[in-house]
Amino acid sequence: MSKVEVFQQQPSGAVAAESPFHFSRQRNPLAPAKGEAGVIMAERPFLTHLILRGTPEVLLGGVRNVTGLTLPQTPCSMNSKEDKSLQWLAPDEWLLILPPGSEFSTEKALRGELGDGSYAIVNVSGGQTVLELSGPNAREVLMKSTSCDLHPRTFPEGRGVSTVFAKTGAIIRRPDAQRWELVIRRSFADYLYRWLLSAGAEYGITTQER
Amino acid sequence: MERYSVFGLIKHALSYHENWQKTWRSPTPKKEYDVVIIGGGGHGLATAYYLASRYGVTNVAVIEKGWLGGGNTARNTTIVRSNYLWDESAALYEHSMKLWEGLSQDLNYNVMFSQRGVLNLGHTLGDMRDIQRRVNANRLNGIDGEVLDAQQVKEIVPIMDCSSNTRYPVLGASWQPRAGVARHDAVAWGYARGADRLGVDLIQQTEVTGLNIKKGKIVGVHTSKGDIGAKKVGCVVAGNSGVVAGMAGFKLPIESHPLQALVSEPLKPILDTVVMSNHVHGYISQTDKGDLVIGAGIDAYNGYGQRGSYPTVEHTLQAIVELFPIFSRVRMNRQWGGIVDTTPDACPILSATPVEGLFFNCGWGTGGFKATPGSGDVFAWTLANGRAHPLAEPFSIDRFYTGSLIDEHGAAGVAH
Amino acid sequence: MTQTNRLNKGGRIDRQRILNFTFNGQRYEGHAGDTLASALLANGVNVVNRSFKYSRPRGIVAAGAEEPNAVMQMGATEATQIPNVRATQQALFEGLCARSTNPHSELLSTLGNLFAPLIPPGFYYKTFMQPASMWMTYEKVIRKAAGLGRSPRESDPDHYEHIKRHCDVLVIGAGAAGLAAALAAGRSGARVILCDEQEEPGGSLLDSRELLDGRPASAWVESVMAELANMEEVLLLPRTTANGLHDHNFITLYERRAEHLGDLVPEIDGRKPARACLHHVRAGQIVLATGAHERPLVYASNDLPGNMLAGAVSTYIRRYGVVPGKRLVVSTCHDDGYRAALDWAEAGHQVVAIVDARKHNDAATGHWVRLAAKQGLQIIYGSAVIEAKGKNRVTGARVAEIDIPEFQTRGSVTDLACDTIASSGGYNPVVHLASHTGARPVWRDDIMGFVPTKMTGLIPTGGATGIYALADVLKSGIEAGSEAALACGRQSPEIDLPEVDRIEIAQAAPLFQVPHPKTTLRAPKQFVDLQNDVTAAAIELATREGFESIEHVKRYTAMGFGTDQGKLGNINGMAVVARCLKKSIAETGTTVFRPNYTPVAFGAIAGPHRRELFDPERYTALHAWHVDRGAAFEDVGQWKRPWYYPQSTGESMHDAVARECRAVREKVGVLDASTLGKIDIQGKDVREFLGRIYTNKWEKLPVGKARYGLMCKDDGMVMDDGVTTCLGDNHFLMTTTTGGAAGVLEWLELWHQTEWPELDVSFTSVTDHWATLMVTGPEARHLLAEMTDIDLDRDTFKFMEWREGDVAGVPARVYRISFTGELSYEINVQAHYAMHVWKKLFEHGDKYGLTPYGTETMHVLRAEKGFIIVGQETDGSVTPEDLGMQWCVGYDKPFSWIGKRALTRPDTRREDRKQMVGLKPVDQTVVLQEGAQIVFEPKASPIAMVGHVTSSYYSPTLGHGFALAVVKGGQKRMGERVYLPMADGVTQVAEIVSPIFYDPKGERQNV
Amino acid sequence: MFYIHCPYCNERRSEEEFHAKGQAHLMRPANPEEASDREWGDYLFFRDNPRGLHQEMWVHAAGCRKFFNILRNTVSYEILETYPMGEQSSVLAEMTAGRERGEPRRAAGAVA
Repeated sequence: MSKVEVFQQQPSGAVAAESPFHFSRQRNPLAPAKGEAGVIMAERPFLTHLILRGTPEVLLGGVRNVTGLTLPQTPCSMNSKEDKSLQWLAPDEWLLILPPGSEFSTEKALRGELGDGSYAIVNVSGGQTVLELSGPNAREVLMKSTSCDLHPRTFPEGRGVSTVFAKTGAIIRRPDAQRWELVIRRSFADYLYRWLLSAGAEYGITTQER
Repeated sequence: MERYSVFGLIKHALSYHENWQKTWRSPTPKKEYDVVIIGGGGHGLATAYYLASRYGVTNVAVIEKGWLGGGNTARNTTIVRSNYLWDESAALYEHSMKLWEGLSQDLNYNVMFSQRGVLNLGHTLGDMRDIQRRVNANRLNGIDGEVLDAQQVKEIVPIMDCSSNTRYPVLGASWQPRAGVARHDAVAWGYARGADRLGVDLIQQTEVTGLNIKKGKIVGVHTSKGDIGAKKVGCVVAGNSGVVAGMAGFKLPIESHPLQALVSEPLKPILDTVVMSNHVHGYISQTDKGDLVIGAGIDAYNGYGQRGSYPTVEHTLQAIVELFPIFSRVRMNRQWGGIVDTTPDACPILSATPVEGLFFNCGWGTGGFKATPGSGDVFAWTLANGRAHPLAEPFSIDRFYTGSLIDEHGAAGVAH
Repeated sequence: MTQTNRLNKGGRIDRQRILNFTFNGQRYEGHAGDTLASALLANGVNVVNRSFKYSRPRGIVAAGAEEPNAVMQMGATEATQIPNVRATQQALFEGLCARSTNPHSELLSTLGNLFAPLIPPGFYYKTFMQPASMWMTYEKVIRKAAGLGRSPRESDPDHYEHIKRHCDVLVIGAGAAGLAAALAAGRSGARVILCDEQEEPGGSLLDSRELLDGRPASAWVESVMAELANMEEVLLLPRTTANGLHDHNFITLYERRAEHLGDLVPEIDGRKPARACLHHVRAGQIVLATGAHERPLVYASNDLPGNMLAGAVSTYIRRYGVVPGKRLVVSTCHDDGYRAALDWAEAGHQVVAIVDARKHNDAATGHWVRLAAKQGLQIIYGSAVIEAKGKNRVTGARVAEIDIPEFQTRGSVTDLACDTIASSGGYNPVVHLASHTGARPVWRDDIMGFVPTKMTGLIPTGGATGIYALADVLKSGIEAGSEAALACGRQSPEIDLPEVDRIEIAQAAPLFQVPHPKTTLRAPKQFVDLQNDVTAAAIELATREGFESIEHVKRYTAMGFGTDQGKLGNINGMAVVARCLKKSIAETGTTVFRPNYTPVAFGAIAGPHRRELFDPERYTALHAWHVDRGAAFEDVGQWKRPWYYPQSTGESMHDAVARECRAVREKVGVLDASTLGKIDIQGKDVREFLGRIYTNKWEKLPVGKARYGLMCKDDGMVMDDGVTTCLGDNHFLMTTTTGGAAGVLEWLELWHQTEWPELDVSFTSVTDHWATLMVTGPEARHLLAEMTDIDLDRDTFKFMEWREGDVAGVPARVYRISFTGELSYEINVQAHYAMHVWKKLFEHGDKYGLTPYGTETMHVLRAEKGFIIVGQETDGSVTPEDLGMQWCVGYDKPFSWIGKRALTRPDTRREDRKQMVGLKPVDQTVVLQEGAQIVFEPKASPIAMVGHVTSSYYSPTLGHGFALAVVKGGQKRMGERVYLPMADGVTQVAEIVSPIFYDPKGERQNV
Repeated sequence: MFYIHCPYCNERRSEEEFHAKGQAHLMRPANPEEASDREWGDYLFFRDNPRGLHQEMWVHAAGCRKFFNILRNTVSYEILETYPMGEQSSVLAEMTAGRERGEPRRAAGAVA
């Protein structure tokens, strides 16, 4: 048996999957905002989320070979390419987000590259989701929720931080000038959904299904 | 010294209040005292008063670096109750409660002890189990109390939201009818006046700068106004205990943390009892002047700044508004912080020390004000007899080595 | 015209817009731009309140935050009541409905005067003691008399926002200094926030007599505001008070978004804005441009309506077009007091006299003094108003020559007929914010005021530092703004100051309490703190009684404890103390101000975190199903867990739990156990790490197996438990209690990061990733077999093992572990697919009688097996040995694991420690109360408690009640009887038994 | 509310992201079995509690989850330095060196 159990957790057949916001959308469907919406929310469900642990020395090459992404070593930064991103979470921890369904193959490939070194890879795809915020008031809604400074001077594109968000935690990322991303834990999704509806009410808030 | 009464007041009114005596003298320190008490807060003054009034030791000085009652006595939320869980602490706080009950008359000074009852709310099944356990223990220890369900709580405090609409609905409460609130400053002043009347020297604006220890025995204190001899020394300096212990060369299992409180603007009577909730972190009562007095949780870091962090206050007011939605438009007037000496088991230290004749009374955490009379009496007995009062025995420093802690975190008023 | 005191022209009000309002039930009119106070004065309303202690009539004194008297109850409906609204800071709106918090009454006023001598400061400490039993009655009466406004009795219909902001420079106050500072900082490109508490920016410039660049100062205000509004990085916050400064330049700004619109927030464009927003600001630099408050003089009967601050008189005339009387006497000791007289005269009303405490020679050089003299106003030098005359309004001023150093009057007293006395004793810089973090302001004799001490990141400027001449104020503002910007790495360009005439100012005289021919104790009341009815005599009396520290005086007299927090009176009070103790004011000391600067609604501080947003609700992936099924929920930490599932027929909890229990024991049940904490642990040293952190051994746990573990703190007390599984040699999955998950993860990190960084381990929470479906009961295998490709044969897939395979088409890890004592399979799937698997279970499970069960049933079933719940059987004072779990303690492990050493301390070695046992009630129908105290000797007195019931249930399986308990030395007392004296007087009897009530050999889980 | 520089994230964040974890540089006795009850009690319960400079451990709980050390004044609440686990305070070292050179003590408060 392998020293680390890598496990294909995705069903091969057709199985109904429910994203973390499934319940919230059903219970509390969002009416289109009156007039121009100040904030647009869109979940990007079922993405692959892998946590990488280890030193940069151990991880750098293998990660690049498998994902094509460079391991960011500047704190609170991320590197992204198309629909892949790799974010610094701690000096020995990164979050790798990839298109849906690639967790098993990626982890296997990474372990193949990295061999028997000191590192860890953990699939957390079922436990978190990405929520995208855009619109002219997206930043205001975030400012109601976090004590991090989100001004473009201090929160440029390519930055991502783990922080307190409302009364729980979240990762806030700025992949480009137009969008913000929140990485949210599944069990807090409904609370945060309701929180964002409340925070966005004064600007008009709507969702966009992808 | 004259007795206070309504007749005295009329007499003084007729002479334009020109003839009131000093509430206490400003004596010059003597060379030596039988007992020197370091710290002129409520506990120190109570100790001096009981030494003189109950145990016949009148050659006593209280040395205070600032003004009498200027520490936590002046900065607490004035709650008095005795519904502690463990036998040892329940006995100590109930001893205190009994002294509270006759205190105004004993001191001839109205400390405005208002036995309006205290509710400790439960919001989860676990809370309710703990409440049952504590109230059962209280009852068998002779302390009044009962367990109420949400409906009974609502009858006592109709303005509280006891519905199931809240995030953590009120499931019930413990209710101690004899508990209540008192006028904090008056307690210090009443004890000071009483002790002064019995001959105790209250020496203000004088800082103890060192301890005079000879061959392991205390013989006096060094102060900013010169040396003072002492056969015994009692140290009652909440917020500074570690500093004085340092002078004696030992450490205490105490960390000093900010504990914040706030008051609203004065309102007409609206809340007639004390309501406390450990689960949502807040407690509230209304003063006779009309202010809602609200206590917050302890800040997690050490701090002597008499202030804490803003989120602590914010969370507390969220809890208050959650319990009392009608207070949303009431406004917060002022906030402040006390310095609480916390011990690992949320129980005080009433103890002899490695130095003969030197005794410590400290570590009261959030329980200090309510314990003032009991702490003073027990500590006075301890100083008079040179050994721990039976009620003080379980509270020695030794318990942190033997492991016989008395864990009162659940009942200490603030979960932390 | 009803507004008898309104001038025909002038002021910044909108005369075209008439606003109706009521005060004490009477209808009045005012204008847009009025405050409630200016509108009341315009309508000639003298008495706005009665004082709370002496019941004296009170009128409006000030025009801003320092107002002590005009404190109103506002609100047209019950839910929209607002207590203690300061009329000087409340914008008038259509339909405003206000009342006195304590309405004036002639009778009370007469009684108040009659009894006043009997209620000196501290009278309540000296009385109401006999008989002791009466205090609660006395107290009721005292409480009724006290208090200001009243709380609403209905919930607030409005909501409040929070927003967190960062800036380089926060400028507090948009008066002359603040505007200049904001301009300098803004032009540097720095991120600037400028807040101002008033309805419009400009501060004293709005009613200044001086010209800037030859134009009215308000024109300069408009041009600066226009420029600032156009700067991208500048945020302007009007109607926003900086109410609290906290450590590290964190400051809260209270923005009143709708208080000027109504007592209920109106809908605007279909959206209901927040009533207020609290901005949580982290500022690089703070420019404190808060200006100064005028200080009144303390003289006899200075509380009669008609006694006002001189500056307030000017403000009402120039800003609101209101002259609050006909005939004015000014009493002052410095030049600025003259401005009220000049404004009054220009409004066409009579100035009876200006009484200046300074001698002619000392005062005459002053610009305003000369102007007043030139205009022929009568000036009485070397004198002061020593007493006001009148009943419900000033009718005259008594004037006498005074000797300030000797504190006495000289010569005869002159009576001047007037209806208004404007007094000014100088200014108090508004230093409040600068002392919120503990710094003490410093007294300066030259300006007769306290100024802020130097603090990192805080730059006081203008009036807040005692600079009052307009040209100097502007200059200091620019300097402060540039300095602040520079500290944030930004250079301000040169800024041209507006041109302003430099005017001559004569030195002020140090006058606080005005001497009276009678002694302070015998003179008519000279008020220091109007709101709290604190007089100079009260302060003198306090010092005579030995209350010498300023803190003692404040507390004994209640000075400064009102809603104005002593803005008006504290300095005068200190001056009285200083005089009584023959000290200087500097020696008397100051008191530290605390937040808030002005009061803030609880709702605004609480913000949007209310009701369902008060605290997060955590849901599992199956939550929707539980809701649809009608589950009752239990709060476990932040989680909402199904407690039990009543059937739709109104089934009681007792019946539901009994049904669920029977289903598990007889057929099969399923529990959503997803809330258990789950931590993925990888690394070469996991086994070593687990061995140190758990009490038991881990070095030999083979891959494919699971083991129960107990965690202690280093004091030897149990802190958490759970099953940990070996997934691979370097890969484990730890489970924790639901409530302990976050704490355990931090605990593991703590030990790894601080004590054992050399160990190769890393921890990742996968609590939310895995959904956990616990299928348990005799039919569990049959049910699961229908849905999985895993070989469930009892000999291939044994108890305490795990397997991987498909369940209902979803890859799953299945663990054979049991918390019920029955045959159990814990199915773990990625949470996205949990609902699918759960529903499939019920499709297949119907025929087996599959029943969902909640936490209550879980508790009953585990207790029947004697399994502990951490936090229920333990309370932080229980060791593994106390729990009888020596089987779970590795005494001979090489590493001294966390908690081991503490177990050999004297107290933890005691044989009579409270130990966990089972209790069987002698009366089989009884279910003992959880929390019941246990005694050996029920008749003893005092009664000695020896333990308590930790868990107690009715067991439908056993057919009787049973309990777990801790009892002193209990493990050696099997079979003995204990007693539980209950509140209803009944003493229950129970027998100490083994805590394992059901299937003691563990055969059922092993089938 | 404190503004704390996390030495790992290398930037300042608001206090709410952190948990205070008590005295820094606490060492668990290497051989607990050989420690006396007194030594073990000291290790468990007795902490520095200075009025002035205090070395504390905090964890960036909502951020990178790393523990680190802070040198903070418990009266003014000024944070003089934050530094990673395993390192020593350079500010204290400098102050000690300064004292040895005979320089006056820093006004910030007594060193514990």
